[in-house]
Amino acid sequence: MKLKKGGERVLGKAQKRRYDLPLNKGSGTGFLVILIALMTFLGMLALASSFALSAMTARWSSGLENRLTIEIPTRQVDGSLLDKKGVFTLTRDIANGLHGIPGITNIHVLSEEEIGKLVEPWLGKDLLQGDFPIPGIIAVETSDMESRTLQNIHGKIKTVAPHARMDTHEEWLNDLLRFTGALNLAAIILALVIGVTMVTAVGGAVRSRLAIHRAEVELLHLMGASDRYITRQFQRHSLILALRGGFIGAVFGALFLVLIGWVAGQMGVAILPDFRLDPVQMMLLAMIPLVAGLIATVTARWTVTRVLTTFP
Amino acid sequence: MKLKKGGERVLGKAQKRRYDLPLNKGSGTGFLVILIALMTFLGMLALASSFALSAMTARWSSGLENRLTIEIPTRQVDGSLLDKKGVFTLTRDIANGLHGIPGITNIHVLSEEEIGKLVEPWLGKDLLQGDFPIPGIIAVETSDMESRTLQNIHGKIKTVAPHARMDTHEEWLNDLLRFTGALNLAAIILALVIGVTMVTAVGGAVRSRLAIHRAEVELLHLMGASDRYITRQFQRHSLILALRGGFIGAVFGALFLVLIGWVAGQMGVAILPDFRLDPVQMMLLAMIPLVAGLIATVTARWTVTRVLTTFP
Amino acid sequence: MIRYDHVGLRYGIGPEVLSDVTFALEPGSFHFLTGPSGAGKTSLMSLLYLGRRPTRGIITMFGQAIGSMSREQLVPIRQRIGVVFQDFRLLNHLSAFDNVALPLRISGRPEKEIRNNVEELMHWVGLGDHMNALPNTMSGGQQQRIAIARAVITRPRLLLADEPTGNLDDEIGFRLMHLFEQLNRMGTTILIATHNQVMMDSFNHTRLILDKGHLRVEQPETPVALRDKIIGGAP
Amino acid sequence: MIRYDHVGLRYGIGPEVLSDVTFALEPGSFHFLTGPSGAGKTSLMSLLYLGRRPTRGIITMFGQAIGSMSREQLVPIRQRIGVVFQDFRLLNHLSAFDNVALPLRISGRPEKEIRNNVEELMHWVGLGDHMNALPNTMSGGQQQRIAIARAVITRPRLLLADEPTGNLDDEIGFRLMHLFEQLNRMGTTILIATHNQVMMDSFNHTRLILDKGHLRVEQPETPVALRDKIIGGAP
Ligand SMILES: Nc1ncnc2c1ncn2[C@@H]1O[C@H](COP(=O)(O)OP(=O)(O)OP(=O)(O)O)[C@@H](O)[C@H]1O
Ligand SMILES: Nc1ncnc2c1ncn2[C@@H]1O[C@H](COP(=O)(O)OP(=O)(O)OP(=O)(O)O)[C@@H](O)[C@H]1O
Ligand SMILES: [Mg+2]
Ligand SMILES: [Mg+2]
Repeated sequence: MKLKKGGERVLGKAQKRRYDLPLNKGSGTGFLVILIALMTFLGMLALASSFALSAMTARWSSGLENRLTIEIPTRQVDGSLLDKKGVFTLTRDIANGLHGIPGITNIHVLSEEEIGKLVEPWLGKDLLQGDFPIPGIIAVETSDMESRTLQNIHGKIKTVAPHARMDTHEEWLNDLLRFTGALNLAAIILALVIGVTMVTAVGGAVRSRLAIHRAEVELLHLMGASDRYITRQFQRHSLILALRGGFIGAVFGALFLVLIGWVAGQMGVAILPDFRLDPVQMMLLAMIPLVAGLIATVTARWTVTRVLTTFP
Repeated sequence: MKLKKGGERVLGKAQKRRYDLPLNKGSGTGFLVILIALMTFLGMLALASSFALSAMTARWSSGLENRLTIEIPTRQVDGSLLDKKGVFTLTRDIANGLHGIPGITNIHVLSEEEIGKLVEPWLGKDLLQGDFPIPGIIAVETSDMESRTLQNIHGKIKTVAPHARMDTHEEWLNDLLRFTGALNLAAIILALVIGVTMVTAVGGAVRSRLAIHRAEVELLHLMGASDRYITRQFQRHSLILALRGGFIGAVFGALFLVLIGWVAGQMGVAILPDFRLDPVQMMLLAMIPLVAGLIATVTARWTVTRVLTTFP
Repeated sequence: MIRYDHVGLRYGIGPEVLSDVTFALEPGSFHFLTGPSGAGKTSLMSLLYLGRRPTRGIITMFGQAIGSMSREQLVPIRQRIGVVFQDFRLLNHLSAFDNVALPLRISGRPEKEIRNNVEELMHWVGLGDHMNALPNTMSGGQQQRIAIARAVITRPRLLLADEPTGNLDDEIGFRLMHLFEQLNRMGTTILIATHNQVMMDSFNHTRLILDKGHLRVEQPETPVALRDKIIGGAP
Repeated sequence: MIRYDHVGLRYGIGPEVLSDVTFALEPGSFHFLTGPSGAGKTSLMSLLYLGRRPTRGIITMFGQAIGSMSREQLVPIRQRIGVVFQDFRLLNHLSAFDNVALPLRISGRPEKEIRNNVEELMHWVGLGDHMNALPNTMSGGQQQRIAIARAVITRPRLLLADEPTGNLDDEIGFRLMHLFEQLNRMGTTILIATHNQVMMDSFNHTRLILDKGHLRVEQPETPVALRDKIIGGAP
């Protein structure tokens, strides 16, 4: 019987049967799709930005975190100037002294060329080719930034060269972390707003559909349709709309992200050098429409169930 | 008669009369308000960002545009080193030579302290306290960046000190302008998206209201109501909703902007030092809800008029 | 006043629901329209109240051929017609009072005149104490009476009523028929579609009989006296 | 089967629309419910089809007191009741066929059985060639017949019909009354609200008469023979 010509009609009927309520008719649905698409789009951008942000934070702070710099100026505490050799010796002594301290993972004494590169943009590369002394710089990496380690280092420096300075980049790092923290907070707020908007939108849409079709819902109810029977229709309808909107939003979002990457590449402006979404992040992004679908389903179910309890 | 007790009822009637169609009933309206609020909110943020962006661009480029730097290295073309005095004399000579060139509006020879400040973050402030020479730097402002002016300057420099260098910041400036240009484009695209979304939303809402109340609209039509009579109701309704949504969005947008400013201030992170919206910009921002209202009214009118022509 | 010449109507690509309908309603006349269910009575009504345009034929209303008229030109003609729809078509968000007042408001009458007229008429149809009720809190018969009140409130020059007494008991039904007769005496042309044989037998008016889209005219079969015989002295 | 004990109903803070209504419908009985417009017939019906709960009194249906039952518990009871609403309440987006099939689908019958039953019944009410029409493209009488078909398709144990022949001519009206009688003979308890005196006179059933919210029971006034006298030999 299934293979008879009637099979098609039965299928047609079965499909119709899903909507005893005219949910799929009328122009009220376009909206919800657009709205959910919009929210998904925003959600994707927000999530991608927050990924990029954390990549940026990691990159920046990995350049600073657990790192400190020791500078040995040419002018000593008593006001006398060290010569080139004096600076070199003192620097080497400090570096050697640091070797015994626990928690230090790497010690690098910057060569004259390296220091020259650092100042080149400001003073031109000719500055350091003369005979005069320049300060010594030691870059130190540690396994942590606990105060004991720092104190050990500081103590060692002071015994060898009381006028040397230690810079932990703390201030700059704190500023950076505070800033990215704020941006992350903004992303979270945005995500919340998006979620709330979706719930409001779906809830409102379901509620308005229920209001519009109250007579029909009441009729089904009077004919002996159970709450589940009625709820299911709204649920499925909302799910479909949300998935559709989510899909559209996701496609646009993905296109937009690719476009941004391309434009940035074209401009040669390295907004985020070498930033690429990894597969896990891509999966998370791709899940946004599914989350939208879930939110829609749950909201629809909850709203309808609540309204149905007002029925006799 | 106006002052009779009946006056109130007449007013009540008059108010009801505005809505022969149940536009103000039902839960379909909440949405549109939220959506328009959202769009207004986004619109305000986008516009404010674009104001901030142009302020930033102006500030940055005003630090670079029409400015150039002349650097006099210590090592001369023949490989010999100038002493402190030699650099000073040469720098002063070049500065004096520039005075006669048309198009130059300001010449400033950086003092040793100023140069020291420039390099301090990299080399420590002790570097320049010795006796050894440092390069000379002259900051020049011009009324334009035409090639004739630049060539004149370049020519003058070369006659006095063939090894001196001229830096017009052009590359950096171009990068910056390209970047802000892209951001501005993004803001324009966002504004377009917002506008289109609003039109879609209002158009869709009106269309769905028309679909829902088609029977009622048809009835009014059959009773001899003119198109204007019917259109007016939708128009007024949409205008009110849009203004409501726009107002809500604007309030939240303003709060958000103030909040951002406050948070930035608290964090001490000078995202945009000294950026303040001027009154004109505030007025433009405040006009966004009005634009929303206008868009809503026009869209409603157009949609209803189009649908009405399908009536007999 | 109304003249139909070989008028035909089909819905979409369906068969002709009305074919070759030709008749005239003189000013101040009173007709019944009858025929079996699905014969096309409501369809003919919808042509008469300009809710639809015919697929063929010529219609003249109030001396004007309406075939070539624009939508805006039809507005004043529509305002001269009162209609009682078979399914009432009340506005559910407006009170009974506002429903009845609607046609007056559309034609822009002053609020005071509206109030007096509407209140009087609502008392007349027995709904004086239901002024502020919403239609869907009223009984079927009450709704039908509001629909009738709304149709006659403007003293239209043409009154079309589709099964106006289907939900009413005989007493109120006859009361409303007398309202129609009274309007008719004041000059309103009246056409009432009905299945109610008793009603038709009781009032001595020409009948338009529709059957499968064809119209024929029939003079009343029974004398007025028949009414009393059957009803036993109703009003 | 149905028993009402001192049942009262008021809408909101309004007056009692039904007061002290006491009656019983025996299984397989056939009653008319009549009374003037606004008497409370539709309200009583709405209590019977569980569309509303009474403000006082005890209602027993199918042997169960429904006062204390939850919404879910009412579902199977509702499925045993067929209702013809005064205003039809068809689903405008579903075809005539799907409207009639709806109660069967709600109770989860197989699609093949649905098709056969619905098609047969639709032919019976004279709408065999309107299966796929949408309700709002049908005449008032056709819609009423769909509403009736939908109410009887499940062979309910209780059939409630509110003015089921208001939009029908006498021929089809009687045809449908015979359908009701046939159902009744197969065991369905039937209650029909109507203003149609001729109809009530033609069928010999007990009448429940509502007036201003009070109910009284009256045995048929006229013998069956009266039908033929008035209608002149209808089916
Ligand atoms: N909008 C429509 N689209 C398509 N067909 C329609 C439409 N309206 C009516 N019909 C069809 O036209 C025919 C006549 O319908 P109409 O409503 O005019 O009958 P009627 O004489 O008023 O019947 P009743 O006495 O039952 O009200 C019917 O067969 C109906 O199905
Ligand atoms: N939902 C409601 N809310 C408030 N009042 C109502 C509601 N439904 C009905 N009424 C009132 O209850 C009374 C009885 O109405 P009901 O519909 O039961 O009368 P009916 O006997 O069916 O009349 P008809 O023969 O005209 O259909 C009426 O006065 C009506 O105004
Ligand atoms: Mg009809
Ligand atoms: Mg009723």
